[in-house]
Amino acid sequence: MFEIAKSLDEALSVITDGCMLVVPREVSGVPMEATRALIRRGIKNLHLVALPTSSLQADLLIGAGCVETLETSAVSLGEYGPAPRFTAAILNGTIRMKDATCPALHAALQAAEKGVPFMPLRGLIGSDVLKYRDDWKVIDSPFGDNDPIVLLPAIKPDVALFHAAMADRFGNVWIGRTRELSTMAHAAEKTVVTVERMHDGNLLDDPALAAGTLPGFYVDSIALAERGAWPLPLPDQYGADAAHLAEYAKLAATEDGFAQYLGKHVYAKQVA
Amino acid sequence: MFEIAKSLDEALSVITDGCMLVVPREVSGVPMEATRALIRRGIKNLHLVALPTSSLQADLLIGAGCVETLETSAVSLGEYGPAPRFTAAILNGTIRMKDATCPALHAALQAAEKGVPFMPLRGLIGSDVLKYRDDWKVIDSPFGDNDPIVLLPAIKPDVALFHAAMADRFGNVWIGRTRELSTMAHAAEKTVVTVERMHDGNLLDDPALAAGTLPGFYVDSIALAERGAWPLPLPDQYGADAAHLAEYAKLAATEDGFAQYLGKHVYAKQVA
Amino acid sequence: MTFRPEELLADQIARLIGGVRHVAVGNASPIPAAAALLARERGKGRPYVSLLGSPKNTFWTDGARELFDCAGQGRIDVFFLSGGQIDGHGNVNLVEIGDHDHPKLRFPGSFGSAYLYYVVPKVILFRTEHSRRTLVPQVDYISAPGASAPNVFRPGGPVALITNRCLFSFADGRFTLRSVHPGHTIDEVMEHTGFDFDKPAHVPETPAPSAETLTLLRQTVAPQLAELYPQFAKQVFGIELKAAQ
Amino acid sequence: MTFRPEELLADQIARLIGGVRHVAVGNASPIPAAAALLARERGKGRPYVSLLGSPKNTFWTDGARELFDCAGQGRIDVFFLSGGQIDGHGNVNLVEIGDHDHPKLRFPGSFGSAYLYYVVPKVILFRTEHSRRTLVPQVDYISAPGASAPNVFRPGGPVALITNRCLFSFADGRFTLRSVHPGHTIDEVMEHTGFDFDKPAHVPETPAPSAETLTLLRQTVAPQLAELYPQFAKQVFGIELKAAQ
Repeated sequence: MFEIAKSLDEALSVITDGCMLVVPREVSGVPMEATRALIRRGIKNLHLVALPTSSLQADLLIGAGCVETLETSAVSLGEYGPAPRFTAAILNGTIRMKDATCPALHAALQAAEKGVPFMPLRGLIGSDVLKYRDDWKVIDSPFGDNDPIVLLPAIKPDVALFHAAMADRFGNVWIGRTRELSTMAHAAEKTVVTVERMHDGNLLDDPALAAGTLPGFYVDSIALAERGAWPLPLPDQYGADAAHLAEYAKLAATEDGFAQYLGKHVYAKQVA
Repeated sequence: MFEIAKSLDEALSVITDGCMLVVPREVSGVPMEATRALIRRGIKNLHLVALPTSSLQADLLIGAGCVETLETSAVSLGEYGPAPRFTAAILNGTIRMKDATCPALHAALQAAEKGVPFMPLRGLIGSDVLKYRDDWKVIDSPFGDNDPIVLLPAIKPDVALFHAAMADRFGNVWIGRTRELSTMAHAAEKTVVTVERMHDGNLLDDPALAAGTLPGFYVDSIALAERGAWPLPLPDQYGADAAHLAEYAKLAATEDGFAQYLGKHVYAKQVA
Repeated sequence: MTFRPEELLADQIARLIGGVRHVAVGNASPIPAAAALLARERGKGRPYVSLLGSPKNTFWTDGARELFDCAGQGRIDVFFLSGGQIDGHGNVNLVEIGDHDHPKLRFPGSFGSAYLYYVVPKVILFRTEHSRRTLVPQVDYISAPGASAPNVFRPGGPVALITNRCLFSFADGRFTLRSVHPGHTIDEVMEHTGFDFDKPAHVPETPAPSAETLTLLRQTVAPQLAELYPQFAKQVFGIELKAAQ
Repeated sequence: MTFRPEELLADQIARLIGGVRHVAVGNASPIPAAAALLARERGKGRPYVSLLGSPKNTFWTDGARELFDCAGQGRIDVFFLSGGQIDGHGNVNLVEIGDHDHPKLRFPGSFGSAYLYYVVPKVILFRTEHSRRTLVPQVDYISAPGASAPNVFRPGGPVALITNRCLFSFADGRFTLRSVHPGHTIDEVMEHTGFDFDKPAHVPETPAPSAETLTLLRQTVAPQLAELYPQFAKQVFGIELKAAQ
C-alpha cells in the first residue's frame, strides 16, 4: 500500500539488484535524482527497460556499471551526440542489449497492463530488429489470408520509476499528458515516483486535475525531489539544462571523464 | 478537417443509413440530443456499437426502427428495469444481435486505435458468448504450452458520436477521465461531438485541461447541445433525470406507450 | 434489533469479502455495493472499493476499460455476479432463456462476466430470487462458466453464492450449503433449488447482523449508496432520492 | 539571395511533403523539422505538423504511444528517417556496423523505424553525409527494410532520399537520381554513392530556394525550431539559445 517515503533512498528500497526496472523516455519525466541515488547505492544487474528510448539516464546507469540488460529502441544524447557509455558498453560487450522499436515497447507494456500474454504489431517483418529477438514470434493472422504478423510478449517490470510534477497525500500523482507513465505503473508490480512538490487536497476531487492523474492505488512510494529530472526537462515545468548536457557529452566521451562526472555530479550529491 | 457545425443536423450529416456507429456507455457522455435528431431524421439500418453497454440510447434507436445490428455487452435501464424495446426486438428477431463482453469491445476498439487486425483477450473460453461469435478466433498462444486464447478482430466504426462538456474553436474536446471516448475517436473514421458549451482559448494550451482533451485533429464536426446527454448524466456536469427515466421505462413497456414517448419527447423536440 | 433481509445479505457478503485489497462492484448490484462499502467502513478505508458508475467511489482515470485492465493485472480481488439463471456447475446466464435462435426471454447481456469470472480470484454470486426458475440444473446460455478445463488460463472463479434463503460455498465445481438465513429452512432450500449441492451434517443458521453493523449500514453506508442506487437506498434504508440537477 | 545548404534541403523536403494532412518528425531531425514547419507556413496551418519531443508542436494527449497509434490508423502521411547506413534497396541501418556479435560501430538504435517505415505512406529518407560510407550496397543491419514481400502488410515506405549532394526518388525497390544540388555534379554523386541507382538522360539542378522561402525559413520557421533544436537553430540561423529555466 502507498506511503510517502521518509527519504529518497527509502522510496527506492524496492528497487533491488537484478530487478526489471522500467523508466520513461528523455522528455517524459526521467527520475534523474533517483537515478543518481541508485548509483550512489551501487545498484547492480538491472534489467533496464527504457520506454521507448533513453538519453542521459541509461548512459549514466550503464557507465556506472548498474546495468546487465538494456531493453530499448535507442539511446542517444540527441543534439549532444551519441550516448558514450552506452556505445562503449555495446562495443565492449559489457551489457546485454535487447534492441526494440518504439511501438513494440509500448505494446509490450500495454500487454502487461491488460493482463494478456502478448500484443500484435505491424511492421518488423524482414527487419533485423525482429531477427535478433527470439522472444518475439511471427504468426499467420487468423483474420487474414497469408498475413504474417509479429506477436510481442508482455513486459511485466518489477518496478516502474518516474518523476512527476506533483502528488497528493493519497498517493495520486499528476502526470498530465504523459500517459505512458500510467501504462508503466499499470504494467509494473510496484511503482515508485519522485515529485517536485506535494499538492494540497485530493487530485481526484478536481475533474480537470483528475483527468491527468495516476491514482494512488497503483503507487507504492513517493519521495520529494525538487528539480528531480535535472538536467533533463520535466513537461510543462522546466526545460533541459543544455550546458550541463553538453558538459556531460564531453566528459563521458572517456572513462576518466565519466568518472570525473560521477564524482562531481553523482557521488558528491551536487545539484545545480 | 474539423468544423463547428451550423446546426446539430449538419453535424450529424456524416452519420448515414447503414453506417457503423460507436457510442459510449450510459454514464460516459451519451449523445441523447443527437440521438433524438437521428431518429427524427429517420436514420435506418445502423450497425450500433455501444462501448461497452447501453441504456436509453440503444433502446430508443431500436424502438424507433433505426438499428439493423447491435454489438454490445448489455442493454438495460439499470434500476429502472430491462430495456423494453431492446428486449422486444430480440424476442421478435427484428435486430441482429452480436453479444459481447465489456473488455472485448474495449480491446476491439483499441485494436483499431493501434492499427492491428486483432487483440487477444483472456476469459471467454467455454462461454456461449464465444460460441456464437464466429468472427472471434481461438489460437494456441505461441508463448504458452497448450494455452488457448481468444483473438478479437478490430472494430473500425465509420463514425464515433458522443457528448462532452466543452470544446474549443480548434475542435479540441474536453473528455476528462472518460478516455474510452478518445479510443472511440482514434478507432473511428470520423468523429462527431456535441458539447454543452464552447471554451474560450485553446484547451491544449493549459496543461491541466490538455490532459483530459481529445485533440481536434481527430474531430470532424462539433455542435452545441446544451444538456445534450439528458435524461442521462454527464460526468462532472449533471446527474440522470430519474423521474424521466422511470417514465420512459413505464411507457416503453408497450409499443403504444413507446410511440407516445417518441411523439412527446423526440418528434416534438421537447426538452425538460 | 430487527433488520431487513438486504441487511443480512450485505453483512454476509462483507464477511465473504474478507481482508483483501480491492473490491469492485459492477452494474445493478446494490446489495454487493452496500456490502463492499460496509467492508470498507469496517476496515477503516481498506479494501479499496470501486463501484462501477459512481465517480465518487471509483479511482479510475483511464476510462471504462480500466476496471478490466485492473482485473487483468490481478489487482481486483473480489467481484460480484448475478444471473438470470445460475446452475450447479457455477455457470451464469445473463443473456436468454430458451433456444438461442428463438429465445423465450432475454436478459440485458453478459456485461463483463465472460472475462471477470475468469480473472478475479473471489467472485461472489448473488441472486435474491432463490427458486427453481433461477437456480437450475443447467443454464440455457453460458455467459461465463463456473469452471474451465485445466489448460485454460483461469486464476479466478466463484467462491460463494448468496440468495434470499441461504449461503452456498463453491469449490471443485460444486456448491455446498453453508448456512440458512433466519426464517428459512433446509427443506425449503432443497425444495427451491434446481441443482444438486452438497449438504454437511450440520448447517447453521446465518447469523443476524449485529447492532453495530446495522448502525454502520444505515447511518454511514446508506447515504453513500444513494448516489448510485437512489431507488434501492429509498426502499431499503428510507434515504430520499435527491432531485437530478 | 545566398543560402545555406540546410535551407536548400528544407525547401526541397517541403516540396516533397506536398499537399498532405499530417507530417510527423521524429527525434534528431532538425532539417526535416524545418521543412515541415516551412510546409505548414506555406499551407497556412495545413499540414498538421507533429515534432516529436516538442510540446508546442504536438497535439498528443495520449502519451508517447499516440504517434505510433496515429500512424497505425493511417493518420500520418509523411515521416522522415535517416540511417548510419542506407542501401540501394532502401534499407536503413540505425544500429551497428560490423558483425552483430562484435560490432565495430554502434548507432543509437532503430527508434520507431521498424514500424513507421511500413505504415507511413510517404517516408522521406535524409542523410547529410553523402558518401560510400553511408550510402552502401547493402546495410550491415536492417533496422527497417525498403521493401517487403507482397504478402506483408505494408501501406508505407520510402519515396525519396535527399542528401547534401542530390535528390533521389524511390520506387519499385530502386533509387532514381532526380536532381543534383547547386555546386555538385552527377559525376561526384556517382563517385560518392555506394549503391547502384537509375539515372535519367537529363538530371536537372536542384532549384535554389526562393527569396520568399528564405524569408519564411529565417524569420518564421527558425524561431519555432529553436525550442527543440537550439544548437541547430543557432548554427544555421543564428538564433540564440535560450537559457534553461
